Amino acid sequence: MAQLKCPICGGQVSVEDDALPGELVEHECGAQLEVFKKNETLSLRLAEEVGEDWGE
Amino acid sequence: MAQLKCPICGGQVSVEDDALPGELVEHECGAQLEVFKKNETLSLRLAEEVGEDWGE
Amino acid sequence: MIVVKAGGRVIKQARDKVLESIGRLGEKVILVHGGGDQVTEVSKRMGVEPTFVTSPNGIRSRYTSMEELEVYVMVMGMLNKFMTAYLIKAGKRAFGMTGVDGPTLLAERKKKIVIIDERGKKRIIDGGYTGKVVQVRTESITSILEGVDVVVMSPIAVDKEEGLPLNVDGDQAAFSIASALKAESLVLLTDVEGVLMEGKVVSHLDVSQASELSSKIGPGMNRKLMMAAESVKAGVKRVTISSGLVNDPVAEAINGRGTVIE
Amino acid sequence: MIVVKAGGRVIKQARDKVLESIGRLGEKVILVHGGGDQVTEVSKRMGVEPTFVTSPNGIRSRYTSMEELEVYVMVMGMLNKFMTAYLIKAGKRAFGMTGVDGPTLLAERKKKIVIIDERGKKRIIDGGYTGKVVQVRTESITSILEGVDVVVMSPIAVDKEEGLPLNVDGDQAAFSIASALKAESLVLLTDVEGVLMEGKVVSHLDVSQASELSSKIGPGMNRKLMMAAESVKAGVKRVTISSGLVNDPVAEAINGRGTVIE
Ligand SMILES: [Zn+2]
Ligand SMILES: [Zn+2]
Repeated sequence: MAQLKCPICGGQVSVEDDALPGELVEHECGAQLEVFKKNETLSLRLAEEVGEDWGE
Repeated sequence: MAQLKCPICGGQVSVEDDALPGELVEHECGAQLEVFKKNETLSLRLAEEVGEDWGE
Repeated sequence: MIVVKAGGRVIKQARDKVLESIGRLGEKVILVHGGGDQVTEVSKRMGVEPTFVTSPNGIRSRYTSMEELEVYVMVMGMLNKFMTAYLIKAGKRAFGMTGVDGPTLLAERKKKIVIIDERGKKRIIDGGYTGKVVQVRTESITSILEGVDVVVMSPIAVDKEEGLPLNVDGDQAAFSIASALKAESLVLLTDVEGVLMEGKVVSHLDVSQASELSSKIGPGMNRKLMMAAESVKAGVKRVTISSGLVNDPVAEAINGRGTVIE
Repeated sequence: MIVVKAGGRVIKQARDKVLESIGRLGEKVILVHGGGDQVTEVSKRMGVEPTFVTSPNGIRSRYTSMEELEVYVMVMGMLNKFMTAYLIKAGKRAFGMTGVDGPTLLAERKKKIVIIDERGKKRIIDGGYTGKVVQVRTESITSILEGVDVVVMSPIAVDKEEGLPLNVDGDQAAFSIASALKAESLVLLTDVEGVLMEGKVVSHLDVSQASELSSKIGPGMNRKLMMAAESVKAGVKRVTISSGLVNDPVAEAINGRGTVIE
């Protein structure tokens, strides 16, 4: 488990070592976070709002 | 060898049994003949004039 | 002016019949064609595997990767040019195009979607290259139709922001073009005889009957009915859903075969 | 109005540069594109083997089977739509088409050819699906260009009698379109700097010099020179053969880079 910092509240977030870019993690502060890779290391950022309508 | 009839002079033309449709045979009468298949049997007809320019 | 939509299965089983039927018409025609099965065949031959994704609430659906988009554009273009050439042989002035050209069909795609991946994790991925038509610009079609008899249209739209072609649903393309042009008639040629209720073809529906019925029947046909109702509201005089596998299918449809929504 | 021809190798190595260069022009442009290498790649992936035939006097040449024609039309259409979409993103009103559409490029193919087959026998076979442009009908291009900035043209013509698309040489398509429209300028973007003599680019040739030189230089370039001379005689003001791999290649060509025939 990698210990990362929540970009919103600054608290600690546990993320699996083999997490993939785009993976979503909900932090206890309520923030919806997205895993991304920066210089080959995992990082977290606030997830973009993505609609979930699967119309069509 | 199949013995076929020249459609021009009526003379005999020898054609190999495994001749393919489109194969060209020049008969001694001067006719340029083309092998074709009619009801699964080989036949001969006068070959169409086909240009041989390979331009381009 | 008539808009005819011929689905991929109709094109596969009865292409020449449809084209000859169009060749006999005196009016100007826009023929929107499908070709999904043909796209799948070529994808297989090229070793492009179909991709499926699962939404957070468990809905599994087809995903159009960039590679599949390329195959889609290739196959649609091929079907288009062979049909256009066939119509030209039949004596028609025919012109093949797509919604990219002009541009004519502007579409948007979902840039990002949330899926549940193979490991059960929620993940944001690229949204695939399927688009929804958001605008029809009729200038190019209109000016081309002044000089030709038939426009053959492939269901490909353009994403203006990204500068990419997008795969759009053939029915949606046909309905939006017919609506934008307020066509007299939109004929949908399918591999069934029309809208079926208790095994019989419903011969006539008004707009509200079509909307109502759309919630009660199977997928595929329900969307056609919904879009048919909307197009009639948007100014299309008459929508006919009819078989593309019979002789002279367009004339049959115009003469009332199948289901008429008006 | 400028006709630009960009060969397949230029499209492959520097597509975006060429498109951005066209995007910067104020004039109307007809862009004729190649794509031979891309056709070969897709053929390989689909398991379509290239066919070669030998003429009675021993000349071996490439043969376009129906299967290869289909791949050719598919790949050209794909390149066309992606380029058209890219130009639209760049703010141009762009329209992609082929010579089938309208119809615009009428071609003839050799219906039958005589070959020496594997068994050494002279045989008549179907002539393959490569065509020679015999007529250009400019109406469609002209009317489309009234409403758009760029027409992207794939080198596909139609055989009216047979109702089939045909593979035509991109250079020939560009030269015949430029001649029919009496274009001010025809720019041929290739992967070399121009016509080379003793390792140096020849900067200027008149019509008779171009014809003369065409018999003295390598294949590919000799045909370009011959056609260039003919187009200038037919009313094209200036033909430029220049590199498509540099920055802003169309502006460079217009400003005199490469070889100018006029
Ligand atoms: Zn937090
Ligand atoms: Zn004889």
